[in-house]
Amino acid sequence: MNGYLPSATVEGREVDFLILALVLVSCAVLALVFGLILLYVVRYRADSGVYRGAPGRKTWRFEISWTAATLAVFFVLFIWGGDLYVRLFQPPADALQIYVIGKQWMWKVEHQGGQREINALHVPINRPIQLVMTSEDVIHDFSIPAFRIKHDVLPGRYESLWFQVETPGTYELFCTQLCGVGHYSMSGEVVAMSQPEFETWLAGGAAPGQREDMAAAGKALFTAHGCSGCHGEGGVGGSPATTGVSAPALAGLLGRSVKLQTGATVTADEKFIRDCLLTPDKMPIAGYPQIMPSFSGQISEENVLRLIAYIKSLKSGSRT
Amino acid sequence: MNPSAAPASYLDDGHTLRSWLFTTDHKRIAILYIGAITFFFFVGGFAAFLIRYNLLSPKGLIGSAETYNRLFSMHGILMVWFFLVPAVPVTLGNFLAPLMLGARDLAFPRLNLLSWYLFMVAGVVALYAVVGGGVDTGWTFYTPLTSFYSKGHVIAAVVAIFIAGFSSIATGLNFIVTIHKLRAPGMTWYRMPVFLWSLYATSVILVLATPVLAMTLLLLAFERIFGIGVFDPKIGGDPLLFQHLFWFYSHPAVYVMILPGFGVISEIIPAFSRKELFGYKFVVWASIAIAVIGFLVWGHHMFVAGTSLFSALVFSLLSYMVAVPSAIKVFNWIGTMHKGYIHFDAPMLYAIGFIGLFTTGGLTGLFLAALAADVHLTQTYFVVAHFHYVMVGGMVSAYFAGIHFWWPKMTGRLYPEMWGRAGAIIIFVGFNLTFFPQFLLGYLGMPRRYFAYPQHFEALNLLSSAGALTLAVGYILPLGYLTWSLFYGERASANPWGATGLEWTTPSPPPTENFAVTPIVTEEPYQYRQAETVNHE
Amino acid sequence: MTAVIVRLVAVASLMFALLAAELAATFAFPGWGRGGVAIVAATMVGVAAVGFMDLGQEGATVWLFAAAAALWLIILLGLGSLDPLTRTLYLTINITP
Amino acid sequence: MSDAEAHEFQFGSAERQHEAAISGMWLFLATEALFFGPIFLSWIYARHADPSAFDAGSRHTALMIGLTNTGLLLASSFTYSVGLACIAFGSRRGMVIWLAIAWALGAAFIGLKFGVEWRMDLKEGLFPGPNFAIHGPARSGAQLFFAFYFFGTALHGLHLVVGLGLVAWIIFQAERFTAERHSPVRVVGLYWTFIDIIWLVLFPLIYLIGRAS
Repeated sequence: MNGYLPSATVEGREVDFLILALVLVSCAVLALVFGLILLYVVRYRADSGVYRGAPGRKTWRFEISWTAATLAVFFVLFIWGGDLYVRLFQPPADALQIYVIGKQWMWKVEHQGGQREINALHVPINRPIQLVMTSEDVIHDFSIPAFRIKHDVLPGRYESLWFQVETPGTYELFCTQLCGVGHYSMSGEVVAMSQPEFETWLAGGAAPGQREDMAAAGKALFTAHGCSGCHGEGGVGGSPATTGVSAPALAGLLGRSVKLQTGATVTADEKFIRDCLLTPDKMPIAGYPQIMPSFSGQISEENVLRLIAYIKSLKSGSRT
Repeated sequence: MNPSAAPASYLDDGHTLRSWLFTTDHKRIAILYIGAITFFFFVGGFAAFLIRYNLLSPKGLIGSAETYNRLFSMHGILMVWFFLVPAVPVTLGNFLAPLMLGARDLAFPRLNLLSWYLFMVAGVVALYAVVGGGVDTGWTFYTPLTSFYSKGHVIAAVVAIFIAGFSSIATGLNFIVTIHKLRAPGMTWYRMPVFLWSLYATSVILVLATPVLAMTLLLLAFERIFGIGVFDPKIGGDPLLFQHLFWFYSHPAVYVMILPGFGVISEIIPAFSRKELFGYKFVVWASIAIAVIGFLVWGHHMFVAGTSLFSALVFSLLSYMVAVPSAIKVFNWIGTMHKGYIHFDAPMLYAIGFIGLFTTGGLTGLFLAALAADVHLTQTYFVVAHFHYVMVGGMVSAYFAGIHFWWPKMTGRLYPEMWGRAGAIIIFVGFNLTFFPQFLLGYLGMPRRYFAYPQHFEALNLLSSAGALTLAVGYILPLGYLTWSLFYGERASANPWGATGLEWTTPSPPPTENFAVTPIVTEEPYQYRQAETVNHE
Repeated sequence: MTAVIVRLVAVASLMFALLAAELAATFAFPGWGRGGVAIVAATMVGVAAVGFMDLGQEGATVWLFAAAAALWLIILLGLGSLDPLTRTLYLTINITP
Repeated sequence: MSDAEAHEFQFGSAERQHEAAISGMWLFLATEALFFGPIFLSWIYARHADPSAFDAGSRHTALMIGLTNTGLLLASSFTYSVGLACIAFGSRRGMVIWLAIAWALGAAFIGLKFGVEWRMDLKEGLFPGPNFAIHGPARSGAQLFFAFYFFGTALHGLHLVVGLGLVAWIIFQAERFTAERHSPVRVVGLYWTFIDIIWLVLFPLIYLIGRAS
């Protein structure tokens, strides 16, 4: 692996291409700077008798031209880097979502099917993968050099990272944000495999029997925490007639636009559900009394993710 | 000159310890500062040496990750706040600003002494924090690691930086008021040497950015002491607010470190090319532009931190803008050498090295301003290499260039020229050997601040550590021969380099009063007469 | 002397009037309150700087310093709040309905 | 030309020293303004995170005390300026009296703020932490508000205490000042009014915005 590090993703190769362009620009400028210095140092050394001519006075022409040239090059680089950056962080809609939690000092990964791994991430190739990441304590950073991608993982919110691997293989995974004594040990590997291999791994790789589908686990939590008491079994929603209180339906919630009492409209994504669970008062839903209690401090980050998985699994449902 | 009529040099104006510790003479305070920052440079350098020693082996050689984290935190804290930020302003700046202006002292001499005492108190507290107790958060103090999880002496370190910050503010304030109010007759703004302009730009940053850092660190300390604060995500606070505030100071602080270096180089290149500085007004306004635009770019430290996409785009564009004035300067220095009469004394060698290393550092900065490239390169050794090229390759080279250039003025002695040249070359070679491999390591993905690392990074790390050894020799060498020259060096004349500038019109070392007669300035700076023979050899 | 005292009394009266306006903006004008408070507060700062600190009588240097403070505060608060104010516009997570 | 004459243009004249002192103070105040910058920015962040809860916290503050304190500081800026006018016209006695009033007003601010208001706040359990008294939906945001409140007011109070020391020093040194030479009185006056200005910004941030709509 020493030497050139090939990129395993399409976007990674684009990043490499940008870096190559930057290297070429740098080399050209360095060649110019060092070339001129060398030339002048030799040609105009104090004891050289070369004719210097009359000193020129009009400097502003030079100044304007090299300032303009620099600006033009910079602008091209800015557009290039900015465009690619926006694409690097805009996941395709059909990405396979995998959940990642960072803590001092390990990465905990949970797949939709409940398969869990530590300091490892198995993904299928040729399919966009989106990581939904959060941290239990300090700021970490999920970095895969071979994919040319990284993003900080912050406590108290979800960050997202996506990639689509082309080449199967095992790639290094690092935490690149100083997170304490064990920072250096918070690394692992990303294993990219073909879709059939990935299916096999999902089915047998991670201690079958012990694992529980994330959504199923979320369903149990939904009952255990009393969510179903208001929102109804299966999250169909509650009304004074059925559950005693008005509560919005959760089935089919994800991706829908939700109107808040403040008049704002938000799209119900993972972050929205998380906020509703932990800080419900920030998200008073239009048409319902704000009586939902906060579950902050009562549910671990992992269980929040399971609840989200469960709510996502409730595809159909009556619209409110 | 009749010796009895000549005013006594500032060095002979009292030989007691008291005469030094209670002096308000800017020149003596500069010497006090040189002693202090040299000490911190070598303590911080020793930490760097241990870091490179540890990284010789992929498993780490110093035994514990905690020690390693403390070492790089110590290296960062000492080098940034106790060497790089003060380096040129408080030493060369303090010594030269009044001399260059034709003034007797700074505007507030007692404030100047106070700033040295604040600096020393801060230094002692910092040493207690990093050596006595240990800080393991890195010099960046990111929350919530620092506020809730770190077990080190964070509060002591924060207090030290807070006090050092007020020392910086006092210094910056002093320079600004001095330059506004104490210019000699005829010294119009456009007759000031570029060094003074750089000092002015630096002081603007010191005065306007440092208080933000001070308050940010207070907020951090509040959060750590009371367990509650505005950065705490548990109550809806935003850890990114800390990063915004921290980089609002720390990015401009990078220009605090490099701008005075630009000033030094702008003095040296014309002096050793025997030629007027090319594009004086452009160089001057580039300094001011850097000081202002430097405040608009801090977000480029946070491209992967979770800020909004929109703000990342804005900060990326602004980051390119700040590179333009730096490019202007580089081209102007080269333009100055064109058709000059170039001499290769040690200050010039350091200055040429500076141009090369700073340009490399600046160009690699473009990689980090290009958003998508930054995603891959940030938080890796690429960043480490980048800022060392600017800070160490650039700034420390400029500092050494300036120390050599004005050494005869400050001490009245000449340093041994051959040793000076050897030192410059060893530092240049050692520096590149140390830090160039780190660009490659960064591209290959090696993260910063790792105590141990995967096997395949070993070869480049070995190379880098070998370079560090060379670099250490290069830094210890000047310490040796400059100290030697204090006692045995040849006596210097008032103007050994044949340079322009008011500081060269007064004897070496200057009298306490600086000038026997207040100078009157009648011409632009850098009026070198071409093909003039110089009497320094 | 009298002229100076009269001027100071006028400035102080203006300040108290502005304070009253600030309270009025808070409690009497729903919908405009926060903006009104901000405008009145900024006016009070300006009046205090000119009326009590004699900014008007100072030379270019002092004006430069005061302007620098204002400009840099605008940079800090403006660029600093750019990020949180635009952060939610870009969803980190896309969901197909 | 003697040495003294040679340096006359820079240090000798009182006017030069006065100019340097005044502009130096203004520059220092620019520094101070930036020093408070992060507090203002943290207000923006904290309120933006959860406006309704933040405002709910704000409504737990004692508006009447805050308002009285604003009046006290405005009055003390005024009396200090009158004192400065007195010395400028040669009345040392007038200066001492008016500065003493300014000092007393400032001290009353400190007494009200920390002796009365803070004590009330602490008794009500408004210091953020596990024992924070506000429960329910606004708990987090209100804690954020009070973290800002205690930090901001403490820092402002500290500046005011320094100001009180400086004013007292001017009063005790009154003998030194004449109509022609009194730059320290002006310099301290600049700082004194500046503390007032900071409060003029903090006051609406703490007491008013949360109550406005």
